[in-house]
Amino acid sequence: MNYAQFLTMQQELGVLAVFLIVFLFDTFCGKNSRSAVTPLAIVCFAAVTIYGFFCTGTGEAFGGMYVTSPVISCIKSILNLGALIVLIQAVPWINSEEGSVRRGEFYELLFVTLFGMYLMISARHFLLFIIGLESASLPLAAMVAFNKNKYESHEAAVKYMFTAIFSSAILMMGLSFVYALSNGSLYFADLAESIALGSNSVLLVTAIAFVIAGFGFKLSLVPFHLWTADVYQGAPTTVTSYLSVISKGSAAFAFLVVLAQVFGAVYSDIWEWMMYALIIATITIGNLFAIRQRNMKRFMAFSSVSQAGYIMLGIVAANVLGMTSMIFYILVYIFSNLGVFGVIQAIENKTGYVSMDDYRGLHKTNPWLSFAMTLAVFSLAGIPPFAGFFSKILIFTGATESGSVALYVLVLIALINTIISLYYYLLVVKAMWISPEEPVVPAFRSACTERFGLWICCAGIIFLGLISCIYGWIYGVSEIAATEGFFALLG
Amino acid sequence: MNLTMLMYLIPSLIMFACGVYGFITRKNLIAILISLELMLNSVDLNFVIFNRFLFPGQLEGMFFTLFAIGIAAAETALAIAIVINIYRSIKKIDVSEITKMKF
Amino acid sequence: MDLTLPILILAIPITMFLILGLFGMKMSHKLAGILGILGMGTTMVLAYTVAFDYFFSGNSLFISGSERLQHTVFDVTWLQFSPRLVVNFGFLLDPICAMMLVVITTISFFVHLYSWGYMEGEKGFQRFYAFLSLFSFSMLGLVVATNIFQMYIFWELVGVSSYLLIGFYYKTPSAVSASKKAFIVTRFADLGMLIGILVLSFYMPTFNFIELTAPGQPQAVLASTGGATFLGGSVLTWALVLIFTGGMGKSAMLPLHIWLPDAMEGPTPVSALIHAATMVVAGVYLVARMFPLYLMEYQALDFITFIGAITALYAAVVACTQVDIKRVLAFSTISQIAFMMVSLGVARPEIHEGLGYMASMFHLFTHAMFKALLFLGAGALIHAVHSNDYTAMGGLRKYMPITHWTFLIGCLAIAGIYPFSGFFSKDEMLSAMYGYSTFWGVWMTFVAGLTAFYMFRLYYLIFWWDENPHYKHHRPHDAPWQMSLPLIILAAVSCVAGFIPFGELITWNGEPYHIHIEWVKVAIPSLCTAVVAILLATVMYRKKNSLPDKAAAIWPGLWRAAHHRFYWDEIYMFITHKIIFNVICSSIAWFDRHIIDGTMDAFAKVTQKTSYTIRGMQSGSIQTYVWWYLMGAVALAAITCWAIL
Amino acid sequence: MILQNILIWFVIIPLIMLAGLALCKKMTQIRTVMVVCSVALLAIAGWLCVDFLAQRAAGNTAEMLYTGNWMWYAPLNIKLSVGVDGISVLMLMLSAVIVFAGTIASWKISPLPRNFFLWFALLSMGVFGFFITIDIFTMFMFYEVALIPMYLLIGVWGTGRKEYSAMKLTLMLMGGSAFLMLGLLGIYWHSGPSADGAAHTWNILEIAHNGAIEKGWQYFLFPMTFVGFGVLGAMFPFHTWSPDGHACAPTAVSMLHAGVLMKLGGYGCFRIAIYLLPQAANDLAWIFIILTGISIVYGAFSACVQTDLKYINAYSSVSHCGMVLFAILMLNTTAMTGAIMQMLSHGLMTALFFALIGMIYGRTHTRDIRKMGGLMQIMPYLGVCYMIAGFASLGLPGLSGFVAEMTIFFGSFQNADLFHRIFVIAATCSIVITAVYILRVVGKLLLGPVFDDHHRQLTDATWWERLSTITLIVCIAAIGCFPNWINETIQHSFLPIIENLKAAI
Amino acid sequence: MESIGNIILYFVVAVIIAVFSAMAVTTRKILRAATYLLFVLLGTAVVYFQLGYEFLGAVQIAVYAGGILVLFVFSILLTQHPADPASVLANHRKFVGGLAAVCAVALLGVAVCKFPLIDGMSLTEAVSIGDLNMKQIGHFLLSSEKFGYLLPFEAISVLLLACIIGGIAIARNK
Repeated sequence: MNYAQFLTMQQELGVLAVFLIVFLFDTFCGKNSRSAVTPLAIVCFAAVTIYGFFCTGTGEAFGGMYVTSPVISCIKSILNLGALIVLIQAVPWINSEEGSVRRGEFYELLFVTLFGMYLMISARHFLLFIIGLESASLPLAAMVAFNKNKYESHEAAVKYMFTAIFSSAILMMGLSFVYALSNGSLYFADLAESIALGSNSVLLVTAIAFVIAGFGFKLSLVPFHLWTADVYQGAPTTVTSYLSVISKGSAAFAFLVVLAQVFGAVYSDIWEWMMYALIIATITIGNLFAIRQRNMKRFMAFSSVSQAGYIMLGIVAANVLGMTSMIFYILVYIFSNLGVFGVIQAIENKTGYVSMDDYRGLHKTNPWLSFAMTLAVFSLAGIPPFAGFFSKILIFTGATESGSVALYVLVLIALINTIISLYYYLLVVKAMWISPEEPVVPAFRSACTERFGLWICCAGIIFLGLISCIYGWIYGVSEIAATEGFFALLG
Repeated sequence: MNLTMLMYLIPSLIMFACGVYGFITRKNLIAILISLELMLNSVDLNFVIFNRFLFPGQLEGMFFTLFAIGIAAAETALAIAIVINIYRSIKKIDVSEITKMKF
Repeated sequence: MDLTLPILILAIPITMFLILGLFGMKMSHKLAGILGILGMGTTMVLAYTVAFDYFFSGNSLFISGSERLQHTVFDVTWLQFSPRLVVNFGFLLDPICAMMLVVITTISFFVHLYSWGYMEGEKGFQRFYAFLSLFSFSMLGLVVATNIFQMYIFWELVGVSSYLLIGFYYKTPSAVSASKKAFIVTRFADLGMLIGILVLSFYMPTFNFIELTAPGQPQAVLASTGGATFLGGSVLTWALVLIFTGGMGKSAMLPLHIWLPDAMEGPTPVSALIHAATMVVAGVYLVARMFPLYLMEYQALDFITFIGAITALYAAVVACTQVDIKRVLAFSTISQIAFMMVSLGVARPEIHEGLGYMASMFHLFTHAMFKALLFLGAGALIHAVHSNDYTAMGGLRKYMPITHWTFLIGCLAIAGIYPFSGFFSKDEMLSAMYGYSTFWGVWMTFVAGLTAFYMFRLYYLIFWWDENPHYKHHRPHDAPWQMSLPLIILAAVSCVAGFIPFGELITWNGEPYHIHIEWVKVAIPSLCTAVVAILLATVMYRKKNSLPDKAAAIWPGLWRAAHHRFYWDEIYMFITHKIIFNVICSSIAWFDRHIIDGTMDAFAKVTQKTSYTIRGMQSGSIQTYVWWYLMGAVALAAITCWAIL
Repeated sequence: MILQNILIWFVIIPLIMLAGLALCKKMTQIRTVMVVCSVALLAIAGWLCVDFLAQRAAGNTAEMLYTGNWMWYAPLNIKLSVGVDGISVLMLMLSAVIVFAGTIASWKISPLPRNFFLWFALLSMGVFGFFITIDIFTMFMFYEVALIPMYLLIGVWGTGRKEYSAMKLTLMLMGGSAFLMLGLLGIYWHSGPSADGAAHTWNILEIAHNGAIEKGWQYFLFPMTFVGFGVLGAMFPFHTWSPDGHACAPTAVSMLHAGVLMKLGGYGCFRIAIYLLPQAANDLAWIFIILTGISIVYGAFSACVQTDLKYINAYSSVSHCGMVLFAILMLNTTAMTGAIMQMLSHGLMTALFFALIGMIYGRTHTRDIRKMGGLMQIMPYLGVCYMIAGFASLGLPGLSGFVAEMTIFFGSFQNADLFHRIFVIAATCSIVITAVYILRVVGKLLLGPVFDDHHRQLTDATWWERLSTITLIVCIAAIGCFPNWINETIQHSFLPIIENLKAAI
Repeated sequence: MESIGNIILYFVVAVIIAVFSAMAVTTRKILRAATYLLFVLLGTAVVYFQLGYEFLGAVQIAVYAGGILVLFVFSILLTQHPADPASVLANHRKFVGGLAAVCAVALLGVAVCKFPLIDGMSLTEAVSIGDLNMKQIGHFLLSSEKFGYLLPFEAISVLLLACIIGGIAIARNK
């Protein structure tokens, strides 16, 4: 029994500590000081976030069940950063009548999900992985249902919860097959070994398909994405933004880990093609649905579906560049998406408008919000000089490295889809800047935390791409992972 | 006659199929949740069967099931909370009523 | 040779253009007019000096033995297409160039002077002088061109100045459309020329005239193409014919003549300058300039002859039926230029030592003088009665004596009556034609007769016939001195120009040619024809009578057709408007909007439609979601299994 | 130090412009910033021009001058590489002139002048950046930077069906760049090693000198890149964004777009598609010769029946820009030189056209030539300028269009086979059709009697309009009268490309 | 050779599981569905016992039958009148559901049947190899070595805590 091993899990412990602090404070403080939970949570979490950047060690604990490495710390830090922005942007909402009742619970649940995601990323054993995954999704369902007075919030929670359980059933069914193909161990390393030794069978294919489907739920890959739109629309906007970036980002990385470290040996035999199909379907269907949407949150849901497809390109690339680009993409995606959600939230909190039609002429009343929104959607659409351009082009570069024609075709399809996505992103811009009608949203001054959050997002959008050292840093840690054999199975 | 792995897997798969069928056809949210229980149970059973017949000397599947039961319990509890919640909101738990957000 | 004069000859007009064009609006009419006239006068003096120098100084640069040389005064690189193909901007002095300098500056100067009276008080007076200067510059640049590309450049500039001048009265729609027509038709012709130059320059990698016409060059071309032919003609023939197409356009040869009659919408001095004396002979000048090349390919020369002869007859016939006096003169110009073309076409070294060439140039010179005279006279008439139609005139000889007499001299000269200048040049041309083939000789003699007929028809209808009743309200009178002076001087020149020993100065190969008139074989018959024609005209038109109507009634179809200029305009209208515009352009535009653009829009529509169609997937019911979920997973597995196992 | 490279300033000045505009409040401040910066651009472009020629005259024969390399994304060996040859210098000059003229022409832009100039400055930054870079990554980046502000510029400040047009323009151009991007990725991965030892390079010069791209891949990549750039060059059948887009764009944007942005297409075509993929260029040029040949004639014919001034001009641009691509595909020095001259010429004269159309539209509030007439009497200055632009467009000697077209024709005719000949002759026919539609417009719009008596009250050009147009006219005439120095500069710059092509055969 | 008792037990349990699963998802009375589910869960527990995982069977009965099912019954009673039968299902709904179930089970069936070790060991052999007692289970559960489950054990406690908080958050009104 070596409990000192827990100390390897510095980031997890940090989040857990914040969770506990908030939990204890919320439980035991008096009624009057309840509102201090917000600054407490933010400050503590900011500290953890900063601390996270210094956790760069490589480590293994519990017999290889848990690992950490620079790249894992890196993705966790990125997620921390995103979660921090979410927290900052959430302040006005959480202080509102709506949220203040369960302020403490909100932070507690959020930190637990974050903890779950970290486990998911660091897990090298499927049991731990499943627990992480469930910790990441179950409390989220409670968060989705947070808007007591809004029916949509409940409906969203039902949809999220039921689909989540279904997907975990499917995933675990897949895992049971994986188990059948193993040598009795659910450790990734052992599984990879036995899969590499075994031959392709229906069981293996089915297992992989079901595992991918399980991830498909978290990542909203088509056709496992159908919950996304309803949940994004119904959930409180803060939760939606959290769901769309942090949850997705962590799942993407975990997916890469599972595919590369467990199923790496059958990359070109099995899952490469599955991923092609899914990526094409995801990007295309996501885009096709997005062009009709008028509700901003629903719109962003489909946008995030198609963005997930682009993120997946980094996985099929299955190399250092792909991994780096994927992490970078997630980072940029966090900033861009949170920029959009920040604006949506600011407007929704003040006025209750969420429809794109209500954004008409926004620049006349709220020029800075319009500006931030424009930057964010341009970044999402991949327009230079904003960060989204770099993340897209880098992920495409990574995807084409192997030089196979199929990947070129895949990238071409993805590229053509960027045009459709540009179309609907421009619809937002059009609503804000071009529509001649009188503005619906009155002029208002948004809360300073919201503004601060938006400033951070805008700064990220502008500078993440132009300043290449961030990419360089990610590349560095990815390369370390690669030298440690991250892609060894892929050959 | 030997009791082989397949013989044990068959009820498990039937359970899973029933779960799927129930999820897709039932209207009552609780009935759907029951169907989900069937599916989760079938998965648990699978793990145990595989463990017993393939790796009798090891315990991974058994432990997985052990934890999975715990997870399933948590899931169910939370799901029921949500169902009650929606019941309080619209006084119904008919899944065909819960389709306000679509397209 | 001193560079100052040649450079000034080009620089003064363009400077005038810039000064008048940029600052003219701020000047008074008088100042602008004086500036223009002074500028042109100076240019004229300079041009005379240069020409005199060239012909008579005996400078060894210009003459070696008896042979007159081509002298490149300067030649600077303007644009280098490739190391082999270089466009230069230069000044080539040779006999025809010197002559053209004289003709252009003289006529231009008189037109400048004349316009001072004619355009008095017109709005845009300064603009008019600016355009005149631009035109003079372009025309001078054209004639001094050292290479075919320079010529092409100025060719285009001449076209545009012509456009501007025809459209001078830009408020009148007819002037606008006439200018447009002139530009487009000549532009179309220039396309041919451009292609010709392209072909030529590909096989002979030079633009320079001296190099192009140097002995041995054409043979080199023919050798390099390996005798390649296209539709029966050699490469060189095609190049030359295409280049000649440009000349056809500018010189209003059939079938590209249609712009010239319409161009009479411009102010009359312009017609005199551009559409009688200078620009329209550019085609002739072009052929003359490249004559040694044309001599290599008789097919091309035959083509020129043929086109010229047909045009000459056609224009003469049409001229007999026109009402507008300027149109009559226009058709007469076409006919006369066609004469020059035919003369060039029949010029062969072996036939009277290339007489046709000399004769053509001679006629160019004399025609410029008397045709300018006629046009300026017509201008005076129009100035007096404010109408272009002879129906508004008649019996004017009493009111406008100066105009009457000078006009008569012009008519006699063009009719080829001895001793007016037209006789001499026409006689030389006819002898060249007879020397080539009797058929063309007779043909052209007949045309000469027609010329005399229609000119005198015009003369009588204007000055005799019947006095127009309007004169009582508005008594016509002779023009002011600025207008009369040019008339008188030009008339004087027309009288004596025939005695210039032209053959000594200008021949195709620079060797002098001694003019002698073939009285018996050529001169007498043509003189007789002219006299008969004049008599006929006298009978028919001297007094008001019904003979013309009767004559018209003999061949009513022919008369009507001739009156409508043989429906050329209608045919062109049909082709351009009905076919090109309505069928080709409109259908292309339709195709673009509906098919090409439609396809692009269809991509968008299909996307939208698909988006709408598949929305059922997102039905809002969890059960559908899960169904898709499960089926997706199953399908993923099944398809992969099917594909790889 | 990166700032010591003069080329970088072409990007920095627009950035200063952006920053300055962000701080401005009043219209006068905005104008000051814009004028100062655009004059500064003009000045450094002019200085660059002079210095470049001086260096060349001094015998500096390097392919690119003022080169600089700064590592950017080290893992992918992405560098910001800058450098210019004669062509880029001229294109920079052109851009500077048009940015200046466009700025002046939008003196009274409304509404939201600040936002207008913000996007305008971003657009200029893209354009300048595109011309100074010699690596395909940053080139592509600047290319896209230049594209996207168009959407807002047209959408917000445009007229007519602006929303539709702006969307169409943006989507089609982005569609092109999708193909382009794939092509560039392919080029990168097959580029061969970089000078500093990395396995792949984005640097154009290095790729060209490596010559490592296999033939099969060239066949795949050439159409991608050529079509990608060709869309921006309004190549048939991908040109339909142009009429709608131009018709709806505000004056300065039309100027900049038709004047400079469309040149990005042609520039990219030879700098990337042809220079880097010479074998495919040789073998596949015929396909695009057919398409561009169609563009030339088709655009001209379409222009003949349009009634909207901007549509006429847009189709005319299709025709003229088709000529650019057409000439580039002729793959010889003369024709390609002509293509560049045509770019310059078309850039200037189209900018002039659009400026004038904007000015006329600002007065008459219609662009339908059937509803106007006799404007020459009312606004003689604008009328004369319009005629000059028209003459430049139809190729009048002494103005730039003539020189360019002639160089193209004479160059193109050097290809002696029948296929090329037929298309060259078809292309030459366009000069007649051009004359037809130009004169048609001039006749209907400017000449003749005044159509609408309300127009009689209109005023002639204001001082800023005069300044803007005169700038352009002077450039047009300067190129038209003294083309040879430009010609030589361009020809010299084409040597490496031609050598690469020859080596490929 | 299995003992007869085992064989009979297997068949009884298999039939119970299959039949009650089917009935649980087809009955129109929701309370009955819950009861049938109980039988299925108990049947599963019996299988665990038969496979030699007594501890697991006990957990199954305790957690599922004892905990979850009670939760179900409560919620059913809370949300509707127990006697109300659900409305009759539309045929297409049955078809769609049936199709999905058949497809899924067909895929899984094929996958399982083609599995090479499917007929490997008989129950008796298998049970005889793996013999475990509670002490071992406890040891593994708290071991931090390989095949020790300390970390999942701790992690799931966080998960359960979060679910409690979540449940409270959802249920709490003011």
